[in-house]
Amino acid sequence: MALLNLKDVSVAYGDNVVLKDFNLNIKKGDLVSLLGPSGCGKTTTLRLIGGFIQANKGKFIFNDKDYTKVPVHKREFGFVFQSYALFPHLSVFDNVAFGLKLRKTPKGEIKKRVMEMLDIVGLADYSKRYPKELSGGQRQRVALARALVIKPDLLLLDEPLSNLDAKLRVKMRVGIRKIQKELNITTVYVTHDQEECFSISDKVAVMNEGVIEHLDTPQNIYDNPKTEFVANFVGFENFIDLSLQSKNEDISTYNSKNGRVFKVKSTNINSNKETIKGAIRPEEIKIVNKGGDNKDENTLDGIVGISTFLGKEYQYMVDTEVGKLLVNGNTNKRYKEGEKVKLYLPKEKMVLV
Amino acid sequence: MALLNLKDVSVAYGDNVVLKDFNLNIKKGDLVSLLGPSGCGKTTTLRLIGGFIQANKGKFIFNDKDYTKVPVHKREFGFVFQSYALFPHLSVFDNVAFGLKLRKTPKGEIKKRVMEMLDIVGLADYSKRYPKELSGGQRQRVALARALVIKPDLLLLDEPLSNLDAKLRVKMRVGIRKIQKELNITTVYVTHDQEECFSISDKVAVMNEGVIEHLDTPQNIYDNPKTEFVANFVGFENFIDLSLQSKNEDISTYNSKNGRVFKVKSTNINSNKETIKGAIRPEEIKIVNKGGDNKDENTLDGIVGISTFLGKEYQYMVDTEVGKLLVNGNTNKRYKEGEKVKLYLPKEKMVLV
Amino acid sequence: SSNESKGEDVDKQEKETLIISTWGYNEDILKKNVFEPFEKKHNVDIVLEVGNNADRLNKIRMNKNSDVDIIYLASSYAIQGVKEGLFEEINRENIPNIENIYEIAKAPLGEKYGPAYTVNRTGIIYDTEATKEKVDSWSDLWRDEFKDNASIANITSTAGPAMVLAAAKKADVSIKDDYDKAFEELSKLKPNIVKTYSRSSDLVNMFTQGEIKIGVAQDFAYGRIKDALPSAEWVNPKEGAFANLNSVNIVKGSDNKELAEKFINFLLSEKVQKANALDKVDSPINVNVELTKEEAEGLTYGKDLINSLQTIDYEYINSVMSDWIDKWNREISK
Amino acid sequence: MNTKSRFLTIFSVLVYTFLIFPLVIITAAAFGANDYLKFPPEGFSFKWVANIFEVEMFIRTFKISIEIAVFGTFLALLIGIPAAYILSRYQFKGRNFLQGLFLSPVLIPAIVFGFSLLKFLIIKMQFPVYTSLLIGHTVVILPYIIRVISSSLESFDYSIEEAAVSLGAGRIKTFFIIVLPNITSGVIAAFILAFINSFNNVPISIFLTGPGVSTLPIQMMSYVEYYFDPTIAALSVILMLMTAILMFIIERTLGLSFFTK
Amino acid sequence: MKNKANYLLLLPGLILLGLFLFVPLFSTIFQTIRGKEGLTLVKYFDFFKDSYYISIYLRTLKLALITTLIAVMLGFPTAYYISRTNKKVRGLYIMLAVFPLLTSSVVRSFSWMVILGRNGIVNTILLNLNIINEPLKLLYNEFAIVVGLVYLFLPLMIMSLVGVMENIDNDLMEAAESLGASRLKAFIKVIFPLSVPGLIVGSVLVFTGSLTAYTTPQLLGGSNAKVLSTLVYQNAMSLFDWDTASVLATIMILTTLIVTTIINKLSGKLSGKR
Ligand SMILES: Nc1ncnc2c1ncn2[C@@H]1O[C@H](COP(=O)(O)OP(=O)(O)OP(=O)(O)O)[C@@H](O)[C@H]1O
Ligand SMILES: Nc1ncnc2c1ncn2[C@@H]1O[C@H](COP(=O)(O)OP(=O)(O)OP(=O)(O)O)[C@@H](O)[C@H]1O
Ligand SMILES: [Mg+2]
Ligand SMILES: [Mg+2]
Repeated sequence: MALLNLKDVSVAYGDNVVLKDFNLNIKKGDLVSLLGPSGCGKTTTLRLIGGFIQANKGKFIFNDKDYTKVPVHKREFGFVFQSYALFPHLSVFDNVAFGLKLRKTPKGEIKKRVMEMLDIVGLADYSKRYPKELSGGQRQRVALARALVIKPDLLLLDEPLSNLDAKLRVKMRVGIRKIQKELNITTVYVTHDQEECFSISDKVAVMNEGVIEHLDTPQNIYDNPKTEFVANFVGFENFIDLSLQSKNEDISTYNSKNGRVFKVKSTNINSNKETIKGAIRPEEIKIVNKGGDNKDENTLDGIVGISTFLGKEYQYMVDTEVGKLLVNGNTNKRYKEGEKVKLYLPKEKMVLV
Repeated sequence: MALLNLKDVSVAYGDNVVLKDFNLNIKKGDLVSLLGPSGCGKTTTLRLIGGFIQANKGKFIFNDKDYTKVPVHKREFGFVFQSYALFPHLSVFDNVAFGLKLRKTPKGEIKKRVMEMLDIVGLADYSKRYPKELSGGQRQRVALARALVIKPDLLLLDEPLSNLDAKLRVKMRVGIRKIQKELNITTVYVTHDQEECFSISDKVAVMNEGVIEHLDTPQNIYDNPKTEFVANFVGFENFIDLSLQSKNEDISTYNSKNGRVFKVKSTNINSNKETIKGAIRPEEIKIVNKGGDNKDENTLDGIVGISTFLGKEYQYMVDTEVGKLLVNGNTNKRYKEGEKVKLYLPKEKMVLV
Repeated sequence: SSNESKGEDVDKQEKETLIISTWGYNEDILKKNVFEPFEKKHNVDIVLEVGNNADRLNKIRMNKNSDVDIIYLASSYAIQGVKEGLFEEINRENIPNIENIYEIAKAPLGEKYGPAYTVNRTGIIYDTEATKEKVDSWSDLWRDEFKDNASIANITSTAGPAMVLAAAKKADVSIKDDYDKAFEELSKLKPNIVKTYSRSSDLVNMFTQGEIKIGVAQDFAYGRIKDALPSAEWVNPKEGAFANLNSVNIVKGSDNKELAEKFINFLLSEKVQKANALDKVDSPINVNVELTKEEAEGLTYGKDLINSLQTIDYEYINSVMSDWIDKWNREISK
Repeated sequence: MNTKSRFLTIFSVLVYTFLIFPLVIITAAAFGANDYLKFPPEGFSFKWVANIFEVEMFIRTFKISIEIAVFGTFLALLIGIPAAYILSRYQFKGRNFLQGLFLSPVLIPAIVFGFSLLKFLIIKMQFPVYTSLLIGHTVVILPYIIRVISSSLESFDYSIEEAAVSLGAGRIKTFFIIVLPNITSGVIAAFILAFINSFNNVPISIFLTGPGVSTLPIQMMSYVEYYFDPTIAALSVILMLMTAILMFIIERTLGLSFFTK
Repeated sequence: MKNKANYLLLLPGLILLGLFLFVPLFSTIFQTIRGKEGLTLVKYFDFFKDSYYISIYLRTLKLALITTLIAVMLGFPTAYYISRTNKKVRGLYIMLAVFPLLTSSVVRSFSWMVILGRNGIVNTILLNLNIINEPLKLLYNEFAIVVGLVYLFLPLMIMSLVGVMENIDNDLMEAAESLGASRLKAFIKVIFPLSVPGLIVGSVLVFTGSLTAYTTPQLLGGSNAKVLSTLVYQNAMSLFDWDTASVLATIMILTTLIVTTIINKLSGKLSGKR
């Protein structure tokens, strides 16, 4: 049974409807991420669950009780705000100790738990500072510690790591995940960082304009997104119009407009339309060779355009017969602008939406 | 000649010295990123350049003029704050138009330029809203538009995209880069996102506790970091203690403590110490085969520990003779905990620090 | 009277309380000379209500149950009180000391009401050094030499109406026949007037700060002005200074009437009058009080002086006061 | 600090000179030998200060003034803070009207208000004088409390409040431990304004005083009606001194986190 | 409002005002419109027909407005200065600003006489510096009243503004400056609109205070500087004519109502819509 259950919820700011007949179920102990473009309603969803805004209609069930009208402070949820919302008049220690003090935790234990938590977020030396005297990332970590230390029934995290550098972010997310697992705290997590999202979540919900388009395990979302929006959002940068040729249980065959043949794994077909889009990530396209046989399946010819260095790889804009495609290539060899290349699009890596 | 020049600058908040004898030179038209862990002084550096805080000592030369004492509003610098700092009493339009109005730009042109800029950040429909009525990411984009629209002499961006999702972030950074190039605006960019940092910058400065440890092109920083700190920071997760065996112009030979032989490209040697650390990224280590010949150069034996799904790849913690190493493997095959593997560390990919 | 005031204990049942409404000045001296001896003598508690004439009169006017037993007032206000029937009639037989006071003080409000317990003068004070010629008449106020250098009391203050009377003298008209003339005369005085004051302390201030060279004042202000400005002189104008009589009355509804009469009698007694005179709080009105020249300095003392004073017909003045104030406002002090 | 320009500093110094200089004159007079205000004074003397303690009414009315000001301000805070909070925290119909309503006591010339209260409370309702005085003062100072506090609440970031509530603090608790400490200066400003207004009030007190119940300003007024020696100046100096000491003690013993506890 | 119970928090205040302000006051004001037969506004017409009253009315209004304006101009930068100092010093500054309020209004006015008088400090200095040959007449005119009133009410303005300004984030000022606004411009365009709530409170307090002030105009004004409250006092305290006093008071109330509405509207414009 679901621990948390949002049923046909609608939320509007004035006339501006943000969530419309929104549904979400979360199992006890799960960490569900909300992923979606800026302004799609992630924060709104969290605020709704947290009780800071009221739904116009619909219900919120938590732990089999109707929580729709339960006041915020009775909810025992931990919340990390996108804007931190630290108490400016309290020191870092007191900010974190705030929730514990309210729970009448003994002094000694407060001290112990707060310092433990500050240690986890790497701010043990900063306990006497005031929020104003901290850097952006430090503030964010205080906000995180403040929410975690009370071991809430439900943890609501709104981009809790957005202002941290890569290494620290990894460290923090590992920390969050560990605590979350240990205490079995059900968690709703909003992030815009996909790697973070995929590595930390039990389930990912991809939102678009106030609606969840795809709720699934990270692996499934990553490999096999159900809609074009989701595919695009999780990094399938390249879309090729295809029309069905023949469908098989294992492998199906499609044609591109210019007559190229594409074989695709049938489990990757997520739509029954006749003309469909084949989606593939830049890093899954292989640059095979200059020129070569035009008739090969799952290949395209193209000319290299501008390129960007991404650290691990180069990313090329390749002009092909079916339009511009983004292709990543490793750093062993850098292709020059104008070079002719052949691209190979592996059939397991193409998703049809 | 450098356009911007910080000379032996020191900054302290009370007793807490944040920047110490800090030096930075930036060429006209360059985009330089500041990269570094939370609290290392990135924001402080920007605020110093922006003129919001005064250095205790040192000089700031801009365009051959001493800018140390020039008041903020005479600097003609654009600034995006980590905390947005939008004007709560002004609409989105008026927030963006603020700087133009001060410059007595004609009304018609203000309208044109503001709307153009809002279009670029994808908020053209939001021009009448007030900051309170925007989502986190939307606010951040307004802050960005506000700074860009005045076409400043110098652009100072403090994590301007931290609250945006991956796709939007790419779009925005391409937009920033385009405007920056077109108008040839020298830019200092603070970000914690390495991909973003490497893709957008002409130069990257890696900071550690108020000091720049390495200032170089993204490629060089990425491939050949000069110090252990930088290496670690840009993703060289694995460090192996090595001692010099023989040095050659092309290839040098090192020994690990347990007697394994490692050949390394001599251009990758960044320290002259006898005992040195060999650094390598998880994704550069190849999992060759289970078991195999122990005597191979640049190899290690290990046992697979816990693994994490990262989207593109799995990451394994492998227990080897020289300690635990992080190794990425592709998703074609997933290794199980306890499996024996042989790791290959390519000589071009190892850096000695 | 019952006592609901806070801070005053009513623990001893038999001890009565007398509530006296008075000005709030010289309280320490009055306490020593008047209140405490009386409290002792008659075993009562005296509770004071303080404030200026208008405030206190207004309060007993509006609040018929105000508990106040005795009220001190300047003549003009006392007369209003009489007219509105706010006072008890007194039994003069219970106040034998009335026989020992000067004629003008015996019954300024008529036989039925309270006597005056002190008198003071309204005259002129001027700075002899800054003035070319001696000042000895009300008309001297109009001299050109005092342009922008004179101050007179506001019409609404105690010494105010006297100025209209003085103007009538200057214009040589009888006030009751034609006060318009008096006001015409007054408006000729206007160029000289820096301001009209309503607190005597204000007047003292103007003298000491050099704002004025001449002013119309009540005699009790003179001492202080002289201290600060030794060249200041008091003038009893030859037309006569004006008398102001402060009277005491029993407030209607007082249930301590007898005690109140005893108090009035006590207040008029030679001993109390002398003590107050020596402390320079009130000029003595008891004919038996004898003072040396030094002791009399600054007081309205002596048969001759008191008999030379012009009395003011407040009953008449009160009947035209509202018109006077209006005229005054429009012509003198805009 | 670079947030303050030189112009601003000079300007503020000038304004403070304007505010403080007359007080210097008053202080000088209070300890001067002259029996009128003179600057610079001639000689030095404690006689005016001593004089205050000769006049018993000063002491007695001072106590009453303090009582009324403390109780009145306390009452007004009790009534005003919740109202201010609602008025600035929530948007609802009639909010502007209510805001105007709560401000109305300062719009009314105090003398008329005092007179009306005398007629209504003391004469008609037969309230004791002391109670009436307290009520009158509470009413006139209420606007100071409400307006000053709600204007500082208006620039308060309510997400902080939400954070506290999410950590388990009830609304009321949140108000006391989070909202209040962050508007401390507003509250202090309101308190000071209200207290001083009550303490200094003349026009209302005039009507609402009675036998044995009078306030210090009324007493002072009566005093200056006839006297012009620097006793009142000395009294003012003493009042300032006491305020300074009081604030100093609060600052030292309770610190600025006074309201947090 | 979501929660009806919230309204309860307004109730004590409403009851207090209703019972002890509106009931007594309306019964007083009601007297002014009760004629022999039915209700009449004749007393008000009388006031406005008389050019003498009108001139006093206009003078009173003028003095109050000028005072408010000056208090804003002096109070605003000062309050900003105070609000940007650190918390410890801020207390001291606020305390200093409050001190003038602790002195009796009479003494306060007297000290201004010492400053502005013919032999006063200002004239002495100016004479000694040979800037003037003859003492200026600084006292007993409208100028002196304005000085006295500004002095009296400036602390109120400062206090109201500090309360609001200290909650304005410094980032905003910096953002404005980085966009090219000078300190002054940034102040006008950002701090000012955001301080409007405090400004309204301050202005209303100062305006109503100066409109109804009695002692200061009486002591510092000359014979040609009568104001409305003098008339109220004369009528009430000397003539015991409470009807006329109430008429005047009602006119003052209406005036403050109108002016505060205008202040509200104006500042609403200044601050931009919320
Ligand atoms: N007002 C202040 N008073 C005292 N210390 C401060 C203040 N502001 C910043 N610091 C400290 O100075 C150091 C550098 O801060 P800065 O804001 O420059 O960091 P940063 O590199 O921008 O970090 P982040 O990535 O977390 O934003 C931090 O350790 C911080 O705690
Ligand atoms: N108070 C408000 N009034 C009106 N509209 C609002 C308000 N708050 C948010 N919105 C709008 O509601 C939509 C959803 O906002 P929300 O904050 O939930 O977005 P989000 O998914 O968290 O975005 P981000 O990733 O940028 O933080 C946005 O388009 C935003 O403009
Ligand atoms: Mg959000
Ligand atoms: Mg920062």
